[in-house]
Amino acid sequence: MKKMRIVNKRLDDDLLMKKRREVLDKWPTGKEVDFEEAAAYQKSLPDSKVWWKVMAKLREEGRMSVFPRAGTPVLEKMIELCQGLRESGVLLIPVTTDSYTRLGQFEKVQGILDECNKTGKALLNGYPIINQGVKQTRKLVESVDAAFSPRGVSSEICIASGLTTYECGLEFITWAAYSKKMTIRELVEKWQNETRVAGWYADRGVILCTDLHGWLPTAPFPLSVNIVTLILQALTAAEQGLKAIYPLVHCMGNMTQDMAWIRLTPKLIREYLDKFGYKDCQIIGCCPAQTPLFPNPMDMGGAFAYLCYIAMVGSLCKCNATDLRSIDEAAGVPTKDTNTVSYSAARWIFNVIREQNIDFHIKGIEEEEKITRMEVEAIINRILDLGDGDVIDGLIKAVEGGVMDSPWSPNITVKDKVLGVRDAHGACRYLEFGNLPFSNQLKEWHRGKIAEREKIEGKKADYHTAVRDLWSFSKGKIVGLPPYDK
Amino acid sequence: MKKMRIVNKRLDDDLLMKKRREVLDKWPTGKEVDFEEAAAYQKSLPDSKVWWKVMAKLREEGRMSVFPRAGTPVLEKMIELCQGLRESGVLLIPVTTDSYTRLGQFEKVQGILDECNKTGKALLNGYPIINQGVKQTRKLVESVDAAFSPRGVSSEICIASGLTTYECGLEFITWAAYSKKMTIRELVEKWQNETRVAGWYADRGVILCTDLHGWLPTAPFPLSVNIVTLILQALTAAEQGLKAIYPLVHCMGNMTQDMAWIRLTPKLIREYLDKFGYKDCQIIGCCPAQTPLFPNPMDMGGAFAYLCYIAMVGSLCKCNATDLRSIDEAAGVPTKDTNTVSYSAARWIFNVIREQNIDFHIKGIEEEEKITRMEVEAIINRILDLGDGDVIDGLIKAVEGGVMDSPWSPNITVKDKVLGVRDAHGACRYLEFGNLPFSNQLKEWHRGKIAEREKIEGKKADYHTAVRDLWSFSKGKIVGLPPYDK
Amino acid sequence: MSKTPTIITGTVGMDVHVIGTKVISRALRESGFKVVELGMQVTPEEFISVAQETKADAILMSSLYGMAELDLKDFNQKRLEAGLNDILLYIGGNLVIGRYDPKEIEPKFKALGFDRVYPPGIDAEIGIEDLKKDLKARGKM
Amino acid sequence: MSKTPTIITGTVGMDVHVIGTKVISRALRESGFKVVELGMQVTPEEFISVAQETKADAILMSSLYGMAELDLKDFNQKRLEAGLNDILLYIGGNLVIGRYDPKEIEPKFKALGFDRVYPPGIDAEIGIEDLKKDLKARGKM
Ligand code: B12
Ligand code: B12
Repeated sequence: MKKMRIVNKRLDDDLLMKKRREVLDKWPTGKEVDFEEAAAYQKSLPDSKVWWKVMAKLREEGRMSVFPRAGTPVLEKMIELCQGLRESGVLLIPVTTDSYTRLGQFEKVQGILDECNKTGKALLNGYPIINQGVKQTRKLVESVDAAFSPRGVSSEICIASGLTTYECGLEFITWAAYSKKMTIRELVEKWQNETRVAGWYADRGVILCTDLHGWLPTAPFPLSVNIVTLILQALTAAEQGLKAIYPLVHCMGNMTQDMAWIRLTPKLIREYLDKFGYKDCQIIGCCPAQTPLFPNPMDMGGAFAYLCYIAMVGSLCKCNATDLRSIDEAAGVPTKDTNTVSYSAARWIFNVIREQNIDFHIKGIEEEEKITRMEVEAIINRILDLGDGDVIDGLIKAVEGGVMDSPWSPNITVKDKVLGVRDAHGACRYLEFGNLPFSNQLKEWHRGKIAEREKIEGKKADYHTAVRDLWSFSKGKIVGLPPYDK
Repeated sequence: MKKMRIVNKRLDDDLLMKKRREVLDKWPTGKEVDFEEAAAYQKSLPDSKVWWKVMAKLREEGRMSVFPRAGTPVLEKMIELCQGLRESGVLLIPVTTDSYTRLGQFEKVQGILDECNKTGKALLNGYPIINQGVKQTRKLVESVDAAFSPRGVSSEICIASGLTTYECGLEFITWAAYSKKMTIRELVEKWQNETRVAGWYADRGVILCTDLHGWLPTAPFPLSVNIVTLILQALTAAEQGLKAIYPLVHCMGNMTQDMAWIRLTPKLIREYLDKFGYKDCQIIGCCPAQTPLFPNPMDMGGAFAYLCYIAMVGSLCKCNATDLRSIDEAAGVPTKDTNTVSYSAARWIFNVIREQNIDFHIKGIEEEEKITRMEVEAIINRILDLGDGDVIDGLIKAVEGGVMDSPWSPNITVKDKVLGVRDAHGACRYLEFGNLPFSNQLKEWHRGKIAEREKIEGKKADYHTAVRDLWSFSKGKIVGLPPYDK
Repeated sequence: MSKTPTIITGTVGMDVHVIGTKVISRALRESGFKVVELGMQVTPEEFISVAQETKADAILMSSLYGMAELDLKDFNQKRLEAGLNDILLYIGGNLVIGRYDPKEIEPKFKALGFDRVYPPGIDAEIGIEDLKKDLKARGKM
Repeated sequence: MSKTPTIITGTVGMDVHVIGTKVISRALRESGFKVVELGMQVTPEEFISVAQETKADAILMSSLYGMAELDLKDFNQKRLEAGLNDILLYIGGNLVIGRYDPKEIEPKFKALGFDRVYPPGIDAEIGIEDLKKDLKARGKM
């Protein structure tokens, strides 16, 4: 039996209203949400709490903020944590939710949350925003003069609480990194609804901003597939009425490549948005992210250096935000103190380097841009072919056929036929191409780069090379030279 | 009465031999030095302990080492400290001497050292290498597989102990930053002798390497005067027979300017060495140094960021060493642990960034180079004029007349009629020119740059601006924008 | 004479961090073990029932998201009830929330029935070496 | 009615760190004090004899190189012997070797005769404000 064709088309608003209540009815706190009141509350927020305005102001003024990760279950502790962040100069604050919340296990959360509240202990690995509900979470928003963003959950409880981003659009990360069995079709259906909710607010003058995360490359792997997903997220979100987005760019640690990706990604998204007629959807910034494995818990120096590297790349590329982890990233959920020291390091770099407004050029950046652009275009063209011009239909078929693929996915519906390794300078290259629709010329280019490394190491790159590369950052060695002493 | 003219000419060796013993006779440990045995011991050292060879190897292989600061009085503790450094990947280890040693107060040192040895406490702010003597210090050298460099003292005890750099040549830092009344004539006389000692070893095939420190700009101040002194140090050292040198480049925190200085300094030194016929004196590297005030003791994040900034600049400029302080720089003499964590941050950057061999270009770097070159040439030309072609005679007159000058000097014979401030992008500019022999065009250029900052701040730059700029780094604010919230 | 021991791998509870268990599974296979790779988000009950079905010799469980204790509350009792007295139990990853001293939490997980408890980010080989040793000691290899 | 108090500045012992004392000296002058600026490496004896000669009201001593205690061993006794019971004594900088808690070392320096002891890297203005307060309290301003 042929499955129904899902296409990139704005949802019907009547249908939307019914579904919205359904979602909220999953837990009692949903009752706290009154749609019109939520929109009014959002409109009453000062500019400093409105994500897209903060980012626009940062960009205009030529500065940047850390975009950290932070979430702890007890409200008072969460407020303290966020106030600490604000004191370290963070203007963009995440509300990282716990894993059970992300999976909708609110009943279970409630029991644990009650115990957390009783004992003051953080037994959940994030802030359970659904169970906390609107009234509680507004206290958080009102206690800290910054803009808030929910992480890992997409519910109108967040909007009604005054968080001013909305996780929506095709959240590939949810599907490819967090779920075991969800199919790409299920993802598309789930998220079209969510995006339309944000569109509904946009129609009422409340611009909720969305960061595009894309298909997370959890290991050293070229970004082209990820960038394709960012573009698709943008196109589908814009169709549902979203007005402000910005991409996260997953930096892998080769400076030339990272900078090429940071330059290219917003450019490509803009081109495609324009091409498909979504000229009023603005890209309000670009946010490099710290993606590879972090230095080992005991190597605090390395952790600081890695953090400063990304802060530096963001500063040189004149970004307005940087997605940074704390120095405790490899050890566990950070405390207020480790957050503070980590983000004050970043802030030093932002203030000192970003504000120098440096105009630089790296040799090789054009080639990296060109190659990535060719790869992205090859994949998107194939998607459009497969979908007869519709990106969503094409996307579903592309994923099912491995035309879009990424390694190490926990999701069993992902093909996982591709693999990446670093080259002699630490740049990420495709070792195995699976069904990625690349020309032979492109494939040869990658093979040539990997060959340089093989020459240095005196052995062929294979699966084991890819495994070792998981740690190249955490061990502070981006391939290249053998140890000095040897 | 006219003073005798001192010129740049190799000293007579007979005279040298007499003076050498005189110097050593100042303290009993001097008897441990046998000149020929010292040369033989030096020759017996493995390459990994020979400073110039380590630096040459690093340069050849495209990597770098931290050049830290470390000194503690008790030998066992000193060995431990240095072993810790080596474990953090440091190949170039300093033997920072204490302040009394630097001033020749060996009697006083002995009393305190005895107490240190008894109690295990570090009552001196460095390692008293003269009082420790050759036998003890050889234990240090032999316990750690790295090259050693004495800091703040120039004695053959260091050479006989197996330290493979020699502080010599016109050590402007000693005169301008450490002494209250020494005249430039006294400096020249003192150091010509010392340099000839290193030349004597070079004649016997023992190449002692010297790092050129120059007239330390203790505050944000353009480097041109400093670079002139580096050139003069090189010329006078080469005349006495020195064969290997490398400049420290004092980075002030504006990336464009720092990189321009790092590029220009060795180039200029080479040009002048060649011009004056010292073609066999090699420049074996270039070492950016962390010079401005460090972030406040409690701002550990800022300290890491500053350290990583310099490590990054060194890496991008493909240097082979970087002169780095620990994160405790503003707090006090660092412990083994703070050294380790600081230098493992630097090492991460060296390994990850330096080894990418990035070709980096900054817009504006040529202009910075051009301006600095013009300034340096203007000063040197005036020196040659004043000295009738002799750099030493000219130098003495230049200092006496304020043609060479630097602010905040403790030395009362320094004119101190100049002042530096940062411009709108944090680059260092001359606010007051004193008697620096610059053209009006050059002066206008500086004034123009400062005017941009004055416009942003809405007030004239003056002495108070210069004082505030002492802290621009330590407060993580390199001028430019007002705080975000304001 | 030599048998091929059967090893079960997977992340427990709601943990999605699958890369480590994938790496371990492949390394085990390359070391000659029979591996039943359950992937991510395996319930304690599933570990137990699969162990019964496959007569597994060991479970190498991973948990990185910090909530292992919550997930494993009744695990030990249930596996004993299921008669799995003899199976080797290892666990590794980031076992609690926040930075911790691995030595301090070891007793907790030993009390939950685990024979070996690993600190964050170790090499898969370390666990495999221990496994060989332990299996040999029990005459299962 | 208003007098112009005389203040002595300088770094003690063998300390070369002169920038701080230069900044303080100028700031004091700009606040209307009469300043006797001794610069760097001033012996305790010199501080005492200059204080006697100039009838100074306060000494603002700096020491950054960590060896202040060694330099100031006999200072208090000597200044009392010299009849300088009434002079205000402040000291600031990096007073001991290594990272330290300023609160812990304060008693030590108070015992050496100092009225106020400052932590590293403070603003000159803080000291000057204290000075005005203390001088006013003593009717000297
Ligand atoms: C990649 C990653 C993710 C990816 C995972 C992708 C995927 N599906 O696998 C994504 C983005 C999805 C993710 C999500 C989350 N993550 Co995460 N993640 C990481 C990260 C960066 C690397 C983990 C990894 O892949 N390591 C590489 C593999 C190869 O190593 P490994 O798993 O450690 O396994 C090796 C060894 O440990 C050992 N080993 C492992 N298990 C066992 C078992 C035995 C028996 C033996 C012998 C050995 C062994 O062998 C392996 C091979 O050498 C770490 C931080 C870090 N380390 O840098 C955080 C981290 C693990 N994540 C963390 C958190 C909190 C989360 C989230 C809860 C965040 C959130 N609130 O959304 C969610 C989890 C949701 C859920 N339900 O689980 C925390 C855990 C904190 C804690 N325990 O206190 C960490 C430490 C980051 C942090 N500091 O906050 N994460
Ligand atoms: C510049 C500098 C130097 C220059 C000094 C140039 C000069 N002649 O002035 C040079 C290179 C010569 C130098 C040499 C040495 N230095 Co130094 N130096 C520094 C540095 C980087 C900055 C000091 C400075 O100028 N600060 C700027 C001025 C404006 O601030 P300030 O002096 O703190 O003064 C302000 C306040 O503290 C306050 N204040 C100061 N005194 C007083 C007094 C009173 C009463 C009041 C109210 C206020 C007050 O007001 C001032 C204005 O706001 C510091 C580290 C840092 N902070 O980053 C190390 C540092 C001070 N040096 C240090 C050391 C060890 C040395 C050496 C011994 C190194 C060596 N072994 O060679 C030698 C000292 C030799 C000697 N005999 O003194 C250590 C001291 C360590 C300790 N106490 O444990 C430091 C902290 C660096 C370190 N971590 O190792 N140094």
